[in-house]
Amino acid sequence: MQFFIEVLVGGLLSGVMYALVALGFVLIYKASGVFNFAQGAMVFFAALTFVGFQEVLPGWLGLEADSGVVFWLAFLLAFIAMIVLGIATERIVLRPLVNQPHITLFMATIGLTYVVEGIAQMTWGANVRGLDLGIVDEPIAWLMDNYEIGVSKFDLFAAGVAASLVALLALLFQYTKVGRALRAVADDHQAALSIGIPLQTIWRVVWAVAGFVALVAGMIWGARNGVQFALTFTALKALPVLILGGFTSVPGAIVGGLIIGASEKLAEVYVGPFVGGGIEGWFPYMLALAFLLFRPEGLFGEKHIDRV
Amino acid sequence: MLYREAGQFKATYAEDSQIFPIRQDRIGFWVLMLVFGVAVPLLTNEYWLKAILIPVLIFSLAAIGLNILTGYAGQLSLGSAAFMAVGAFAAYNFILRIEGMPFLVALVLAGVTAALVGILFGLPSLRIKGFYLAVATLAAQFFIVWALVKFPWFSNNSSSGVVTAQDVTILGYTFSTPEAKYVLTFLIVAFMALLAKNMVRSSTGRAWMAVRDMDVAAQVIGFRLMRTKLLAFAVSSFYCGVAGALYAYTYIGTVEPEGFNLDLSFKILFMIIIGGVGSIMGSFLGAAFIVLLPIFLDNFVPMIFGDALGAGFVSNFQLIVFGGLIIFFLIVEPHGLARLWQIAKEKLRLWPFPH
Amino acid sequence: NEEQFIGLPSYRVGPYAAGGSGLFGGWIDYMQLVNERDGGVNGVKLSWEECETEYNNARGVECYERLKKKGSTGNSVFQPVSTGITYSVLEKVAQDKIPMVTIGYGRTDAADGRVFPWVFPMITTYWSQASAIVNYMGQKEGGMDKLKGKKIGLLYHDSAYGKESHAIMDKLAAKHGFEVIKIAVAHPGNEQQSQWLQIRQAKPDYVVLWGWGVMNPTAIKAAAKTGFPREKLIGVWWSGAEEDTIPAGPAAKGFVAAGFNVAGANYPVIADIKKHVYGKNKGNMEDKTRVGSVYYNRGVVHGIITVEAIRKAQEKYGKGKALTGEQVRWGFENLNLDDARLKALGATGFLPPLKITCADHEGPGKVKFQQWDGNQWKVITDWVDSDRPLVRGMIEESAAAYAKEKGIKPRDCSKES
Amino acid sequence: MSYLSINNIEVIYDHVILVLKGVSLQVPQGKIVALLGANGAGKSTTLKSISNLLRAERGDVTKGSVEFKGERIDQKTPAELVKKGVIQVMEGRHCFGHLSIEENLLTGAYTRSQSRAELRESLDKVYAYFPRLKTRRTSQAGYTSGGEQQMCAIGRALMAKPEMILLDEPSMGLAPQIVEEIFEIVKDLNSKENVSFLLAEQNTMVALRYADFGYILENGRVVMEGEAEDLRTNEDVKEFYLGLSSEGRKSFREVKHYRRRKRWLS
Amino acid sequence: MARQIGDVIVDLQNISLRFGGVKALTDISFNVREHEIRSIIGPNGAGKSSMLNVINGVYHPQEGQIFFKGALRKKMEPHEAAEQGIARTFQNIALFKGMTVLDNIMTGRNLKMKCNFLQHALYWGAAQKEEIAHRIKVEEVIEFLEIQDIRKTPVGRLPYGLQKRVELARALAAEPHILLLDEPMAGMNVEEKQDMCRFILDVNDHYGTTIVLIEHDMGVVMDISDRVVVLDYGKKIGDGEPDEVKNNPDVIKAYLGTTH
Ligand SMILES: Nc1ncnc2c1ncn2[C@@H]1O[C@H](COP(=O)(O)OP(=O)(O)OP(=O)(O)O)[C@@H](O)[C@H]1O
Ligand SMILES: Nc1ncnc2c1ncn2[C@@H]1O[C@H](COP(=O)(O)OP(=O)(O)OP(=O)(O)O)[C@@H](O)[C@H]1O
Ligand SMILES: [Mg+2]
Ligand SMILES: [Mg+2]
Repeated sequence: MQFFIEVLVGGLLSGVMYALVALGFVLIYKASGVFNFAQGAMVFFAALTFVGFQEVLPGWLGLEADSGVVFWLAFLLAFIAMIVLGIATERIVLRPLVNQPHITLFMATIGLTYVVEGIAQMTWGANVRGLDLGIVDEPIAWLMDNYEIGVSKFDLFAAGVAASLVALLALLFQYTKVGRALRAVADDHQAALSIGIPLQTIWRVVWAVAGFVALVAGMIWGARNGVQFALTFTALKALPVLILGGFTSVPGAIVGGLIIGASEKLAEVYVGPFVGGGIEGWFPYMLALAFLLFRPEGLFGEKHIDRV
Repeated sequence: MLYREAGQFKATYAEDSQIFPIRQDRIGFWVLMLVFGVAVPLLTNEYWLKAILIPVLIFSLAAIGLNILTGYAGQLSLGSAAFMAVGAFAAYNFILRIEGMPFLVALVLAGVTAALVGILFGLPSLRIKGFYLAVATLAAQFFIVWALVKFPWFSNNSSSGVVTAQDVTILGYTFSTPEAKYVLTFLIVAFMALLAKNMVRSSTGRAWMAVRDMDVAAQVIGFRLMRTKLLAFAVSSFYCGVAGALYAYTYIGTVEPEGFNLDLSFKILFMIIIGGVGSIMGSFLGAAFIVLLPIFLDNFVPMIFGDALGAGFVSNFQLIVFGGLIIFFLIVEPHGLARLWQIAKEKLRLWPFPH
Repeated sequence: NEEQFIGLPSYRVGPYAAGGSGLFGGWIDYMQLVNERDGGVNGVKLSWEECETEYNNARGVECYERLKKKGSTGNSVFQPVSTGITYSVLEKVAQDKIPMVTIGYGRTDAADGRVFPWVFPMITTYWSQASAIVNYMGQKEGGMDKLKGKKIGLLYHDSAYGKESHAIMDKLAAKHGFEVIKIAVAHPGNEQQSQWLQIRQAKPDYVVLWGWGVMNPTAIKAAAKTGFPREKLIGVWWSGAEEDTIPAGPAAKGFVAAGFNVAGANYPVIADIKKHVYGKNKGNMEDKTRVGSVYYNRGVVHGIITVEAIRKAQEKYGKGKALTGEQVRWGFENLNLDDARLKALGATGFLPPLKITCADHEGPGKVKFQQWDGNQWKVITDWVDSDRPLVRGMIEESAAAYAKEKGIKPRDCSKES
Repeated sequence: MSYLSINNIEVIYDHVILVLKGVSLQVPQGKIVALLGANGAGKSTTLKSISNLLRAERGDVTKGSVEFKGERIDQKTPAELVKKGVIQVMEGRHCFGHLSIEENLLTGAYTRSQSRAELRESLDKVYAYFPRLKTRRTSQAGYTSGGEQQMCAIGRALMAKPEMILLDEPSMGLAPQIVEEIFEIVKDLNSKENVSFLLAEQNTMVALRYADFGYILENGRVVMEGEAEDLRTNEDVKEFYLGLSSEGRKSFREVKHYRRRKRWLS
Repeated sequence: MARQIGDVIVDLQNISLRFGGVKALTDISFNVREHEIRSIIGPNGAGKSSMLNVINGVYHPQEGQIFFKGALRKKMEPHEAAEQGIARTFQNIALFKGMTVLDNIMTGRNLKMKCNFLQHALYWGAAQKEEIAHRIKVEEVIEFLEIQDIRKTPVGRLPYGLQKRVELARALAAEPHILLLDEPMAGMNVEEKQDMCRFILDVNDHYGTTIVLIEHDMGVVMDISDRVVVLDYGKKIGDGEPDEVKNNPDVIKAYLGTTH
């Protein structure tokens, strides 16, 4: 039993980590109806930029490497970098592709993936780095002692961050006119233009926010298993979460994350052994697929309207 | 003034519905066939055959497969590489386990196997649409590769999971030289491309496009969504399957599940987007572009930078240019190279009097 | 002044870049050293060209084809640094008469030189490594017999590469009477919650980490999280570099890994590189602090072996001449780096002494074990031997099967000179 | 100096399809101008080239200029134009399917920074114009009927408090009395709030009744222009656009199988 | 030649259709006779299109029965309706944007084409024969609707009005028994409406096709239809010959308003 609980809790917490990445996708999808494949690369780029600055700043400013100033300055600079990236993307990629079929934009984001990965590794090199947020990744003592259940402090922290981000963004989308405008844009670029919604500004904002989310996700994942190219793979973990929760739903991301996380871990532990394990790669997708058969737009996604 | 169909009247509907209604195109086409079918193998060297032409042909075939599904039937799929894998391993096992299995038969069976798997993973498409489906197809991508790695039977218990393709022998003749392999590939691909073209220009193709453009209307007109979509999945997978088998037998010579990973799926997707969604010719153009671009950059970029910059820089720079060019192409012509070619022709037709 | 061309397929982008940049850096730096310090091999300058493979078979084949005719005598040796590419060109190299050297990867049974004259899976194969790791555990326990009844976890990358470990581990388990608990980690392996919970339940005495890339630091951290002693977590050589421990932070302290080369800059050969190559700032590394890291030194090993084979071949085919691939092949097959030679190279203890023969293309099959002390790798054993008879037996069996399938008639080595 | 003026513009779609071949027209301040013409004449294109929505369709203004209040606007973004008060109601009901009717209307007010009260007020105004919308306010626009969507699109534009509206086929798919209402609304806004209109309309009969001035477009050229009533009395217009012949409106049953050619197109 | 108005071919009884809260249709009964031109009019949102959607199986009413050629019809899917010879056009044009006019119209004949995809792949022989045979039929329709010169243009590029015409052509290509037209003349000027009317009338008496027509132009409706049914808020408020309807006070109040 205790083992089951442990697996479950562990799963739920990893689920939140996935949700963190999925959020970025949701944002951009809501705002442009585009599935931004570059999100994974952005996570990598953001984290790498952050640690990169952490490395160079002390040299430049003659500060202690582990001083808070360096940390926050690096954070700020990384965020700025993400904003720049967002603006550049809007200007160079999105603006010329307004009103194009979604698949075209989707492909463009894959192209963007290569560019971002390239730039990241070109500027900061291919070295693998560690990232320390100062939260130790070890089980909470008394849970361990009293119930033999290992729940990592770090994972709890991550969960907290994710939850608050979700809350924040959910509010943004539901209750501001910008939020409404975003959904309008996603529905029909041209019509949105025609009533004077400034697509360009909107997109810049969204990409900047998505960049911020990527940065947070990147830092947490990076702190977990190092800042390296593999951060881009976090996207693959986020996708099933995304379709299960629904591309267009911020809360969906978190709920989807929890479901995927929990069930994938349970499956790996209780089903895996019978098929030789290693099923985490595809199981979430199959699960999400099963869900979709009943709810083609995910749990909270907007229904696809086709009418004659 | 060369490119004018002026004075070419089509007396019959048969003439009108030819693949190349315009004479110049027809001639051009046959010239191309001759060049690539005869001249190329005679003139080019091993490097070009092995490293460029054969892969271009094979990827074109895969691209056609994906184009049928995504370009014509409108079902975005990110799992094409997996179906290539199915084809490759199927062919390997058919030849391995069935005494005296003729290569071409094995090829067809490989395609059929892929088609069946394709249908299986196509079923969700009846309910799931758009990007949801796209992501769902990743299930196929990961599951199939996992299964091929997981069950040693597929790779005949090879300790490393990599298996070596058997010799290609047709009617006693063994295709061992690059030239022979190239010609074989060329003939197969050309033939299948022709079949594909025929399908998409007849009512099968119209059914696919109808479903793509507006499935409700398609139903109202009397198309059966289920049948149409699944057929698209089957045919598409068949093509990918055969491409996979060729990939193993006339190109790389070995089969390895990880070889057919997500990256490959994306490459094929690129090919059809760059080449032209919903265009058979586009599939070829796209494949050529995507295969040649990195090689070109590989030779070209160091030339401009020399060794001045670190090797890492050069490689990453290539990556950036690759991505950048893809974006660039999408912007200048969302409908791909095939469309550019069309526009060029339209302009040419009007030339020298615009409009 | 002749030039010896070496085609150098490399990967410097994507997930492989981290290791690649180190490995190829070291390799190129060493060849640079030979050119700068000795003016080449007996006056024959080494020249090379990199070709980005992205670790992708298709790109690899393209590189092979592109490079093979380069240089005055064509490409003299092909080292794909990727098992997949190795297989893809396995038959081509024989046709083109270019030796293929695969150090620490590739086709294991190619160690049987009678069946694979053109392929050299040198120093140590995966199977030898596995057996050496078990031997190491034996040492720790104080005798192989002590392994009886022990539980050994095998946490492997769920891919062809990872599964290469199964057959040999099963054989060893049978022989020494321990139990293997195989636990797969799906690529990329940035999530190992469930695996480590399983491990915690099974309570194995040792865990072999047969991982790659991000899977390694993740595993190490997870080990820490579940309180599994790091010094009982034993990595293979693709899990035992700074790239694997640094991201894991403090958690990695005590982690042990096998390697056919060691880390560290305090070897004469590295010192020379610093002096003659970086001194003239002709170094290949963008980040010089990584000179002397595990991957870098592995690259240097690639360099040493390549150069020494050429040197050897020149003894037979004429000093100061640029050689063909076929001639260089002879060099590899008769390569003999004894202690004296290693000393001369300033690489004593840097890699195991090795002797290649017509029949045995592997050589020593030894590894050293290093431990991460929190900042760097510390060598904790001498060269640990593997169970030669057992491994060799498996190799020959598998090679014979291949020969049969392909209708190859194994060479009679007594006739080779 | 006229209020909105288009000077000899040429529009090309997709780099090859020439659609407008030098169209010029003026809209005086506070006037209603009708843009008439057969299908494919280029009405919508003309409007889009004013509101700069062409680019989204890979169309381009290759010659000529568009001026609003004496200032060139052909490089302004649609958003800027809306802020300036020029807004287009696109042909074929482009509503935001996933948003409710009310949300659709609210997005219309995006460019206006209004207080909640003001918003409510303009909302109520629209609802007053289109009671039907009020009853369906909460349902997703995608599921409303064609006409409801048409009203929604128009209402949405009104929310932006524009001073120059480009109406593309407002009457399309609307029930007769709604059509009347729409034009009443147009007249209303025009007279009360001095909003100017350029409306592309097929329902010539009604259009000419409400418009002050009219242009007739054929194959991307202006073939006729004049005061509304002049046009109304023009023989050809009568026959081809009003369906009236000398003996009054002839029944659709009696339409002949051959037709006389328009005399301005030889 | 004079058309014989036959007996009832489609008979809807007490149809009710709801979408969540919205009552699109409430307890509506009406019928369509063979060969007649039957119009449905009513204010926006009255339920006209929904009615068509019920007839050809896009919507499934919660209550009521549909008799087709005298037999009670089970819940059927759109393609089944098509197989029974019901074709239609749509209010918001539903052409296949990516295809040329010709291909769009050819799709109309899909039910009559028998070759399977393998034959299509091989093309020469059966498939080609069939293709051409049907092409000839299609060309007749093209001729008839006078759209020869846009045969090869992608429909996306056509102006609204022509798209409507192509849609009609697609429906006609199926040689339907019953033709459902949802506002075929919206967005057309009088001249074009006249053409459209001519087509409809010709179809109706040459091929004797039964026609159900939704249209907001009273001139057209009153001139060409045999019987008119009037809906309002999903209820039937009038039914009969044009003249009756025209003078029905409810109808005038609810819909016609001041006629012009
Ligand atoms: N996106 C486009 N690409 C190519 N051609 C186009 C495009 N949009 C319109 N056209 C062409 O431009 C011409 C004018 O179209 P437009 O829609 O302006 O006509 P219109 O007068 O509005 O017709 P309607 O009254 O039917 O709306 C048409 O012949 C059409 O074929
Ligand atoms: N799929 C649907 N989901 C929800 N509501 C619907 C749906 N289809 C129609 N409705 C509602 O049913 C009512 C009737 O719609 P319908 O399209 O039949 O009206 P209509 O008579 O065609 O009006 P118009 O003349 O404007 O086209 C409308 O209020 C519409 O909002
Ligand atoms: Mg128009
Ligand atoms: Mg309707």
